[in-house]
Amino acid sequence: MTAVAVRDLDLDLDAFEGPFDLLLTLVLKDELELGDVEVASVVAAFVERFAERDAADLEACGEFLVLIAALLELKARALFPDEENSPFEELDPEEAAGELAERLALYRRFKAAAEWLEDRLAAESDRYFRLGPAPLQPVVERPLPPQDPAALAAALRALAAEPPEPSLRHLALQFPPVSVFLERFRAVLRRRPRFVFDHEVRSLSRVEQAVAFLALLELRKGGEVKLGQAAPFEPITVWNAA
Amino acid sequence: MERGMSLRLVENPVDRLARTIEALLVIAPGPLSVDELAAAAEDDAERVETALGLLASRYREGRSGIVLEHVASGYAFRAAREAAEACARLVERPVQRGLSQAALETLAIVVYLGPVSRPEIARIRGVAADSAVAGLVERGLIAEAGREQDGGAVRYRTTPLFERVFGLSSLSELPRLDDLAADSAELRARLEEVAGRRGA
Amino acid sequence: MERGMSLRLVENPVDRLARTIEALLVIAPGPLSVDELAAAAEDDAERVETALGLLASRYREGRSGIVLEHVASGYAFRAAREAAEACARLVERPVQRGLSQAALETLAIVVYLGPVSRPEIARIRGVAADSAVAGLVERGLIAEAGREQDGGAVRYRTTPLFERVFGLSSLSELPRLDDLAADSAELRARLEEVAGRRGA
Repeated sequence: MTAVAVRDLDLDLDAFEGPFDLLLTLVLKDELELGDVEVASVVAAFVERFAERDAADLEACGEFLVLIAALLELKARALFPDEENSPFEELDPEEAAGELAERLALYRRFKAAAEWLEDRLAAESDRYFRLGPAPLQPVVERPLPPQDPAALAAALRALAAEPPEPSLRHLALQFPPVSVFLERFRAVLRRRPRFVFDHEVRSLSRVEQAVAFLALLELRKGGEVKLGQAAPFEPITVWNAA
Repeated sequence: MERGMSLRLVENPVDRLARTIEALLVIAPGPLSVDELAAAAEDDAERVETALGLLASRYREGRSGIVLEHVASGYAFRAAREAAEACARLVERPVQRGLSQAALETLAIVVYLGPVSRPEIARIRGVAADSAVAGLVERGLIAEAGREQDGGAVRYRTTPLFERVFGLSSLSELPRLDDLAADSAELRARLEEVAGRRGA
Repeated sequence: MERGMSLRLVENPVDRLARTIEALLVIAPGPLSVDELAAAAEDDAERVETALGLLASRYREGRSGIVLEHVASGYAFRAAREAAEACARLVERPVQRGLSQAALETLAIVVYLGPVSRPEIARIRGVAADSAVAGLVERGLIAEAGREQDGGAVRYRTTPLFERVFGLSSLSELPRLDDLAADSAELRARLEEVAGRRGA
């Protein structure tokens, strides 16, 4: 599978149906809410496609990993905007890979369970029963015995209680801070009106490239830069929008 | 025996229609007219009436616990009279001891902040309040109290029955929540703020 | 004739109990357990089961338009399958129509992990579960089951209607989650194996 195949990867998600390439474009243009995109389904689609092929290059995998990592980070930041205070845990790559595999496996199980339910529903489609009370049935009163007003006060107190801290264990993959790249790109744009993204990140690791891509999306979202690309997966040119 | 076998094989078509009508009546939420039965069974009204006659003799008092009843709006199954006491024991189940968590929260919001609308309740609870509100209205503990503004959402307040059930001679006897907020506006603001952070 | 008359007068007491059970089942809004039937009929559970056996042979597919079904940990009447088309013309099946993939996955998570909250569902599916949960609540397939803790998220569980719609006699009929898909070690091994082959 080449980069072209990654681009053409067909997705059938709740929020989006079409090639992976178009998904990325829509996210880039702020036309698709990342919070609604099931990243796990994208990964599952890729793994299935990958397993079908006899010959494939690891370039495609790398390409995919970079893009999916950027999507994940962007989504995490959308869910927890206060990045500086996010208690992201340190995880070594081995642990992170294990956790990712576990999450994927869990999700696959529930996907399989959903399929089982769907089949069951189809098999039961000729079973009809009455919903609700029988006709000619007098309405039954449901009297309540005396109640304690203290229960009402307790219920409201519970609603006013501070919510527990949300667990972030599921977002435990560690990335270098996006702010590093935000500052770096801003500095570059102070020196010259435009630069080619791919040249700027060529020497970086895959993970760093992913975060850099994310920083680019953030700058685009904030209206600081304009992006141009001759065709999907061609080099991205970045202009200062100010 | 031979004869019996062949008779079963060449089934009387009215028997089949009668079974279809049994099926329709057992799932119907209300009485069905001859025309409604004929339309659903895709058969003609006259044959439906013949089949209903067959069913009336089968589902009758003394012979079956299910009785076919003809009321103004059509036909429906009901329980036989001989089973009336058992049916009464079934429907008059022991009174429920309390309210569900969803009902209690909804009621507490109406009591302390009322009148409030369903969208306001949903915002504070973080989940839709439709069925909880409907349940409390059905029990007579809350009632409609006008709309938010022209064309706005319906608001709810508590009823005199609520005060009786909770042993209050007036709402001023409710346990105080002074430690949470000075007045109901402040309480509402606090609840909405917490709900916003609870997210979900 | 004389003989037949006297036989009818000295009725088998199980027949009378069976008629009472018919009456209870035809008015019940949902499935009734043996214990509920026994309590309402003021009879013992063993005899209720005998009577249910009698009714099961009478109300079965092919013989009657009404079918006695063991479902959702209880017994209920439903329409015979042969009348499904007529039933479809009479009523819609709003509960089952158009359950999206998101709804089915959310339902699967509630079935196996319930009571479970929206944030927990979102964590497993990787997307916000708000609209899927709201849709399932509206259909009556899941319902609120308290909160995680004070101020915590509302948790959900499946309803008896869920078991009924999916024709499960109890939740134990569901396949074991572990049997449904490869476990994480297996998945990881497969990923590594594929990667190794590609790399070679």
